[in-house]
Amino acid sequence: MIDPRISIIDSRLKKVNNIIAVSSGKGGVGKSLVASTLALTLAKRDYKVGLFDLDFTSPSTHLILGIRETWPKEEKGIVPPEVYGLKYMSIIYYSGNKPSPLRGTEISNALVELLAITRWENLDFLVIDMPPGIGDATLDLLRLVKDIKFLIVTTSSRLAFETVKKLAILLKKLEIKIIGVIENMKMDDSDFIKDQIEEFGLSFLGKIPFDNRIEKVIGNVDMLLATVFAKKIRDIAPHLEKL
Amino acid sequence: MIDPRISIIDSRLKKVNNIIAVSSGKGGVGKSLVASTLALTLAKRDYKVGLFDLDFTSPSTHLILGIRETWPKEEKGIVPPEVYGLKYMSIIYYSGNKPSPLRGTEISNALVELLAITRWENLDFLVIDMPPGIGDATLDLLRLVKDIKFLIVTTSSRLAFETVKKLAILLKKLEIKIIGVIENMKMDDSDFIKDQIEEFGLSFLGKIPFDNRIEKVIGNVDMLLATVFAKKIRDIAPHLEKL
Amino acid sequence: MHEWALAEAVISTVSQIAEKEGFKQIIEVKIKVGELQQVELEILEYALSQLKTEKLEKTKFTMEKTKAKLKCRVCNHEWFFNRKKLSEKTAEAIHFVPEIVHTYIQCPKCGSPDFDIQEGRGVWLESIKGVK
Amino acid sequence: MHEWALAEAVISTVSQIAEKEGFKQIIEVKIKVGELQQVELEILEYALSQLKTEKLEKTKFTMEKTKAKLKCRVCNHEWFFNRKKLSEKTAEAIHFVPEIVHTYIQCPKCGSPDFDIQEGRGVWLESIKGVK
Ligand SMILES: Nc1ncnc2c1ncn2[C@@H]1O[C@H](COP(=O)(O)OP(=O)(O)O)[C@@H](O)[C@H]1O
Ligand SMILES: Nc1ncnc2c1ncn2[C@@H]1O[C@H](COP(=O)(O)OP(=O)(O)O)[C@@H](O)[C@H]1O
Ligand SMILES: [Mg+2]
Ligand SMILES: [Mg+2]
Ligand SMILES: [Mg+2]
Ligand SMILES: [Mg+2]
Ligand code: NI
Ligand code: NI
Ligand SMILES: [Zn+2]
Ligand SMILES: [Zn+2]
Repeated sequence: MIDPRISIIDSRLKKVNNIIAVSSGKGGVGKSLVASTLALTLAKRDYKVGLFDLDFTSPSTHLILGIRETWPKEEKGIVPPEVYGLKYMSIIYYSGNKPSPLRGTEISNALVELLAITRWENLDFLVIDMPPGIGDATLDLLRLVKDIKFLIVTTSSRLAFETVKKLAILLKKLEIKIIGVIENMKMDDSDFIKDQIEEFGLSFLGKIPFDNRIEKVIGNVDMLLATVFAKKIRDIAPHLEKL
Repeated sequence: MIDPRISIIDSRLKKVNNIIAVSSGKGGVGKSLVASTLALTLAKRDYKVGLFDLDFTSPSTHLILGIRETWPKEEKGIVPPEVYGLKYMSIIYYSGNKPSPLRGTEISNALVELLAITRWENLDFLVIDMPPGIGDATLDLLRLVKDIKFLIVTTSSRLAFETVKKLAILLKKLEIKIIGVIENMKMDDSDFIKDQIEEFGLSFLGKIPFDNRIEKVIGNVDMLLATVFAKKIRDIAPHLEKL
Repeated sequence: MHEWALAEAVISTVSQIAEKEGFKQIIEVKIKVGELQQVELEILEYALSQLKTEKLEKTKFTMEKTKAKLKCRVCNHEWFFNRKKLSEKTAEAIHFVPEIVHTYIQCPKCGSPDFDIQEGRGVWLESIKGVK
Repeated sequence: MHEWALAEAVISTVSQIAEKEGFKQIIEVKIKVGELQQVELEILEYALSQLKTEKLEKTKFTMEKTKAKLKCRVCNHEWFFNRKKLSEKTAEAIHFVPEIVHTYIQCPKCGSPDFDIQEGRGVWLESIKGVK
């Protein structure tokens, strides 16, 4: 028995110029906040941007954007609705707020399904918010999506950085493009992570300070875009425009 | 073909009095730090304690404890070495610092293998450090480990709490014991999470303040046990002693 | 009508195989359609007929529905998916992403959401016959 | 010698099945041992002989090694696991947790660590014969 979905994925993404997986290995480093803010920032600069939440068991981007009551159109496939200038796709359209206890094979299968039936059409950027860990979602993107590029997020903590190093080693070995590394939730001014990243041959894209007011802007896009966090993302965005 | 490993797991855990999965759904909330500190704290009180790192693709507890150059003994199975008074088991004995890109089925298989061959023997507490998400590791523990109890960690952020709620809903539905919820990295004094947890019918075990000096004690057990973080865990420990 | 997208996947796969095998014409394509996804056979058929390429002009598409068999990983209980028990919205969610069934359905015997979709998920190509 | 632990698992499973099927004596147990895990058959055999319960007194344990077949999920290349190419330490890690092979081995054709262990992992019970 042959799974027909695999062969169509390529053509579904043909008109997407840059596919960017915001990834880390580690959880809670700010991947979802970076992915959301980056997608919004690029959209504000008049790029056509999609945001795809691939953290199926703990999706967050819909909370960050404050999305409600939108639903994809069904038109020769699934057409992601436009929210705040983004084509937005998430499993929450289907799971709602309910738990989705999915094993890896199921995550893989759902991911293949969504890649096969979602019509992104023309996009300059498709930003993908990745789950933590190096598991099915990451391996499937590497397997199925040509020219995927990784944007890596870490914090200053060794606990995050050791995991990020593992992800970077893996991607380098597979000759996958790593756009660079963002150091998020920074509390001091040390260059420790920056130096290590550069020694490792990767681009260091910038430091984003820890900002304890961020929680108040979760769910409000305008307020989010007015934070220091968003300003730092705007400083980083040109690295992506050059791709 | 029958997998013989499943049937032995029960007897491997027979002499373990309490099996506690430190879990969250969300990554980066402090599961590993809570699990490690809790295990150390219980060991200091003369309980026999094991710590099992189940975050196979991004293990952290060996970094927190500063473990090096220990190795399990092979004796009719695998006997976890004792470190800082804990029987300690982690995949890093086998993967070292190298990336372990594992899909869910592989995580599940490795988990079953380790449960089948590890000889924990007599323990008052086996603390399990869980990976983020509700995936193979969580579902396998629910499937294979009788009387498993969950200790849930959240932060004050909606992004964490919404995920934690999903985990709690799932566990409640399955009538799995939830010891309670810890609110970690607290920045203010609000009772918002506490109130919601209690409304939901769960025990709120305590607030642990955000402490930006924690990074300096990663890898040093004595210093870790001298932090406010550890003091708060000591305040919480009696909830476990009563189990 | 996201059946169209699935039909495109079928046509694309069949074309690839025809290419690889050196088929000039495809005679027959057997498709299995799992009940879990509740794909409408008529729509799928219509889409296939619209999407036909040259090599597929005379192809006979046969379609067979497979019941969706679920098996609990905790208690090994086996049962069949029953769409009628579900609300319209839930059925539709499963129609798009069949794995979402784990959000809405539990093992009728032990209550676990940890079950395997053993058969009857999605669209599969069973066999392809062609002439060289 | 963690083969002992695996032998215990075999004995425990066989005993459970004997109980369920109402066997008084187990005549034969066929075991497949995957090469990936590099289990030593002699040690496994010795452990089984030591662990025998009453019902297992006369049981013939037959053991067969299966080659470890790996298949790349990216390029579909298939190949066999070759222990000789590995260091002592790596082989030992795979001996304990076979999945760790993904840390140390990549597809020889495309370099991916994303491959499937199709056959030859761990210890399996193929069949059990008994008398009631
Ligand atoms: N620069 C920052 N300052 C303060 N809090 C932050 C910052 N970046 C992220 N956070 C918070 O940290 C938590 C984890 O962020 P999130 O984007 O969900 O991470 P991930 O997707 O990696 O799990 C969230 O509560 C988020 O609001
Ligand atoms: N109370 C706290 N104050 C400050 N930092 C903390 C606190 N608890 C955890 N951390 C830090 O937060 C990060 C995530 O903690 P970790 O235990 O790895 O979380 P998880 O296991 O949930 O991913 C680590 O860098 C850790 O040192
Ligand atoms: Mg492209
Ligand atoms: Mg996230
Ligand atoms: Mg017990
Ligand atoms: Mg952790
Ligand atoms: Ni449809
Ligand atoms: Ni051994
Ligand atoms: Zn069941
Ligand atoms: Zn390959």
